[in-house]
Amino acid sequence: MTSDPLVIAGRSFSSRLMIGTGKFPSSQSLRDAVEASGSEIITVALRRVDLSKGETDDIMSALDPKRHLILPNTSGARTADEAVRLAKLARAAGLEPWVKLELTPEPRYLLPDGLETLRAAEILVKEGFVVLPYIQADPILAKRLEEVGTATVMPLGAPIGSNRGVRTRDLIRIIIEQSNIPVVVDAGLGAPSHAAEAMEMGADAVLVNTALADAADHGAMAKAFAMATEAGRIAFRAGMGPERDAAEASSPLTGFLFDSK
Amino acid sequence: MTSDPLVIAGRSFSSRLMIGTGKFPSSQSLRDAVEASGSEIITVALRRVDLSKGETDDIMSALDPKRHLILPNTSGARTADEAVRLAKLARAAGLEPWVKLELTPEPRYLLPDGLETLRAAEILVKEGFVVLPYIQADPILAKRLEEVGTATVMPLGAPIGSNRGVRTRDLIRIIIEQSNIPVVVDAGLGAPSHAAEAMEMGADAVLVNTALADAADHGAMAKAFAMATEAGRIAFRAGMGPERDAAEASSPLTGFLFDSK
Amino acid sequence: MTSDPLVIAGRSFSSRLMIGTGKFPSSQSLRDAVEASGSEIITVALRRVDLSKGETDDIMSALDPKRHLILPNTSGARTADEAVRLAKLARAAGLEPWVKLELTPEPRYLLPDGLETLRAAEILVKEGFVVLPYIQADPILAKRLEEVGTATVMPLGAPIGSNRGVRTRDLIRIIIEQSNIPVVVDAGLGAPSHAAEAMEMGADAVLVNTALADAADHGAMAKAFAMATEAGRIAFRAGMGPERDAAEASSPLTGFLFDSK
Amino acid sequence: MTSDPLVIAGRSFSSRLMIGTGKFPSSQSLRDAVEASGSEIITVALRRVDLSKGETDDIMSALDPKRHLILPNTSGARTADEAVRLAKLARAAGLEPWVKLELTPEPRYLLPDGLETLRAAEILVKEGFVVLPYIQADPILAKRLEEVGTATVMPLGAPIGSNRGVRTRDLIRIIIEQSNIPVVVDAGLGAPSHAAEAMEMGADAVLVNTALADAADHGAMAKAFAMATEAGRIAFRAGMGPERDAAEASSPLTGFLFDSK
Amino acid sequence: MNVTVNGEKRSLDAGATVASLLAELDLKPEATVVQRNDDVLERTRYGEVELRDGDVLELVRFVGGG
Amino acid sequence: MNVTVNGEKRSLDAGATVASLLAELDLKPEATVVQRNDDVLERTRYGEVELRDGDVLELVRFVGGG
Amino acid sequence: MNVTVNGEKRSLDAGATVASLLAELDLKPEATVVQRNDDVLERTRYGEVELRDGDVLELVRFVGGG
Amino acid sequence: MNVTVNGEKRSLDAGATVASLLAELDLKPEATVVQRNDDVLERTRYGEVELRDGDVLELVRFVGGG
Repeated sequence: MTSDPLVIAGRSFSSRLMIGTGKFPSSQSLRDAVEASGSEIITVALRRVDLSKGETDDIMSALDPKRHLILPNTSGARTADEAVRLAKLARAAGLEPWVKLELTPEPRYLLPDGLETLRAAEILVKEGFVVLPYIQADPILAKRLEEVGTATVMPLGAPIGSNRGVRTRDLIRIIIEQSNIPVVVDAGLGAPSHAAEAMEMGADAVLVNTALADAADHGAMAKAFAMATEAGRIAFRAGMGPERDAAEASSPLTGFLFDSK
Repeated sequence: MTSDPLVIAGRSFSSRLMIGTGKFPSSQSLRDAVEASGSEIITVALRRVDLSKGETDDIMSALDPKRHLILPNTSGARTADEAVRLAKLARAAGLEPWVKLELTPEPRYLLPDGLETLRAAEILVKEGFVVLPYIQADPILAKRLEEVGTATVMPLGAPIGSNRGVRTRDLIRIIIEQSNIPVVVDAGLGAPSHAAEAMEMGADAVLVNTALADAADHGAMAKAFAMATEAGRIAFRAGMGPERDAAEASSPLTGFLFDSK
Repeated sequence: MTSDPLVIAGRSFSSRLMIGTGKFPSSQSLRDAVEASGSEIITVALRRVDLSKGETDDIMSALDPKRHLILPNTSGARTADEAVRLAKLARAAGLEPWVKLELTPEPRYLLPDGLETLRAAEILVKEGFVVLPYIQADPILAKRLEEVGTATVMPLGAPIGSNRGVRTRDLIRIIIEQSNIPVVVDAGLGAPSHAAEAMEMGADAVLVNTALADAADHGAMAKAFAMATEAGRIAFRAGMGPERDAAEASSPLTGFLFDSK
Repeated sequence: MTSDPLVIAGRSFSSRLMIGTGKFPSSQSLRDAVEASGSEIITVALRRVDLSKGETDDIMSALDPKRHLILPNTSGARTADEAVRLAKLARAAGLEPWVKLELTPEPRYLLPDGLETLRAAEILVKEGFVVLPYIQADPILAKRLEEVGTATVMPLGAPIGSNRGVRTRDLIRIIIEQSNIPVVVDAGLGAPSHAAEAMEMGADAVLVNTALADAADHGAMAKAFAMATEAGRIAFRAGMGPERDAAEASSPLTGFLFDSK
Repeated sequence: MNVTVNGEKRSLDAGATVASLLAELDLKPEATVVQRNDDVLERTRYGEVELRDGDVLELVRFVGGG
Repeated sequence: MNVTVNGEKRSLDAGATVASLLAELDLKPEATVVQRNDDVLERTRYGEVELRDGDVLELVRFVGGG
Repeated sequence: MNVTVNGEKRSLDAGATVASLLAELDLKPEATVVQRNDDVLERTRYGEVELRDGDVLELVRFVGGG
Repeated sequence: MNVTVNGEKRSLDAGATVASLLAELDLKPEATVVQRNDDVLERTRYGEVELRDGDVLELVRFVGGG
């Protein structure tokens, strides 16, 4: 698919599957997923060191800055101000000035706060960040973010980790129709068929994490999502047929034997 | 996936995507689809020559008996007797004794007639045919067919050519749970995500035709279905996570910055 | 709705909600449901007396033959022969020659066996019974039953007691379109909205049991189903609007204030 | 249902169906719908008189301030400021200080702008209005509005006039779970079954307009919605059974005849 | 004499009737359907009908069902 | 004198009142809301209120809406 | 002589073979299946098989189907 | 001297550096981001930077996240 790159903020990527690195049972299982996914954009979070634990696995050892754009998220932030500070800390720590803007004040469903997200996006764009905001499937908000200069919008299909699929399809469809920046469907994609559906609808990319971490075989599941994401993209470009109410014969309805004239 | 072959009647296939050859605009577009699909089981129909037309394209020229199991269907048959005669004619014409048993008396929705299908299946099995019956998603009928010795059951996802997807999922799930023979989801699959969903549910294979013929780029769509079918199978074997009502954080819910102790 | 009676086998009913009498925690709760439902067709089953228990509640005491057509089902029958014997026994016991033909060989999903059902229907029709067969949502079978003279067809929305709603809607729609006898959606209706949906699609009636027995307040739930069933029927006759992809303003899009010309 | 009133801003209503008055073909058809609906809260819009037309039907003649709370909407407003001016104009014109806050900057899908809506809500609440805001199904925004003191939230099921039903059910469910003020499902409800579903989920009320105006028989459709809305409410309070994966027999699974011991 | 009732063997005194059997089993005649050797008996005749050795009886009733 | 009515310029005779304007426009006073230079007028005063040169009027009414 | 081909009556010269019939109809032998009075003929014998008066022939081929 | 590390008070010997603190806490310098009084320190300078009484330090690292 190199003939059909994903372009974000002027940068080209051949993979349209982004993955998150949370909840993997081991560094090895994460490495397997990263490898099999072929992903080029991989998210990480920033957290305080737990002083009681001392040294632990270093997530970064599973990633290769040459092949992977390491995309820090602002998870944990409850306000625009906190999100901005996290983004700056990640940049200061040596990452590129890209950020997945994630502002989820409420812990049960972890739904993003549109107002704070918009506020933070304005600040971060001015500060020179490439901003990829995680949002609810709100077409009006998506437009506002595009206007303030975010690089993408990342509407959710369903709550984070719910594996429920593209439940917001009616609204995602509208966002895709109206957007001039890449639309990345994030959160809730629990099966390769969900990723394929999002791409068939015309999404530019998808982001998956929980479905990979949930799998018994992490590498295999990552491969499956990579294939399904590409399949959905190819189908979108190949031009899909319409849904029909009645049947349409796939075998000819004429020339039957046993008819005498 | 050669480590995970599809086995029908003792014969192994590495592809789990079967395709039909109807409604393609040209021999070339069919050749492109056959090639890109990687399919090893390909259906054809039998029809009277149209004497008024004289010579026309020969469908068989697009197929290679060495690489493809050419599976004749009994489309056009309205009774068990007609279906049996068509199967025998196909065999006499030099094809292997395999048949996609298709008995659709009603032209608007082309739904299969369970009674006639069961009757024909009993006869054909006795005659030594490998029988792959196209059926509605009826778990009781599926069991009956298994008992009379069909090689698979092929329940429909939606009416032929409707592109509506796996609308019968509740019943397909039961058929898969109860079946001891391969379950091939046939008819109605209009998008790669539909094929992936069927495979994720545990179907052994899928059959697609209209969605390929409908595409603007036939080869690309065939490739997309091949990838999605394999992706769905890999995901099924890799062990998928459960659907959840609430969110499950993909980033840690501890170690937030800005908290003082 | 007396201006719009349900007519089965030449007999008119003003209620389009049929109810079953199974699984109620007490005779009183059943009486409440019967009363509140306003149903005129009420199903019962035939079972051997449990000699170890001696006398128990008599279900019939909750029913009034003057107001209710008591409709015996053939539950428990696994073959056409057993179903016929049960129907005759019920008639001999003094009920009218009406029977809900129910043939469910498999206990996990209790799906009806189309072949045995058709066979039993032919016999019972010849014997002068008014036959209401419980079937899977198979339009071809529905036609066959109509041809042998059943008074209705009763396709399922989902497995008995599953409360899943009209999962078979694509096929129910076809059955309704093609049927010349009343279509009664039976089984799986777990909420008033499910009953309303079936009626809006053009079903002639619905049958509900588990959803009533499951309720905390049986009488209230029966009333709710009665209202929703009638609401769905009224809407079907009142002519519903089409589903639209985009919005259609309900307030005028002209005459806005603040515009100067 | 007078034992179960809908209470908004301390005022009780016995009907949980609100209706809009747009797009009716005649005053009479509107009168029929108003009458049959039994609604006590009825929305209207404010528009400039069309000077070229002169006198036209007066919508108010179909309404009775004694029986109906006439609820002006702010349709046409594109900013918080315009919405506030419309609300004040309606109040100055003699209506009670209640307003359906509706801010839809984009004409194709008419989706509400959350930011402007929140801004306008804060102002109107301070000005002493009872504010009923029309919003997308955004649980975070719903909480923000509750915090600024709106009397309800009115999340959409689908775009205005689309008749698509409760497509946002996953999010509506969350809003209902988290809300301390009445939740009114507004927009997109095209069938009585849609209204019933919303009420079964625990919504406090629904608002319908297009589905009534679309009907061939406006009065009958209004009656159908009224019945379905009440049915859904009754079912919600009566305690509904769970959805089940397998069947649960409604007839006993013991005491079958034909078994010998 | 010996009869079969709902699949169970049972011995009864000579002269037993359907009515006496139901009474012995503590069953209401008006709620019980009796099939004897494939014939369904009329309720009004339960008192008269004497059972014979080898009779096969099905005592059946209507119960709640969907 | 000149006034603006619903965004349109319009010239009226001196002494014109809201009531006379509505009559000229064939509009029912009881169904019409009149805003004059940001003040909404009470319906009872339509007869008294004389219009002045440069007045900006919005004549508004309630219509069907959802 | 007269034969029936795909349901149509047709008269042929004496001595006509399957091969000559196919040629006359401009049909490729290798793509055409021939059933004659319920027997399917082997392709290799098309040249030898002489048709007889009253023969009922079905000329069939494989076409695209799902 | 006393410093605050990740919200916890802590007393260190005079002359302690970031590097010595990390060593004491058994943390890899290359995996740890250090913010001191709102400035993020360059990793290369961990050895030189001496801590001062009252310093507020955030020791942060990248972890798995979605």
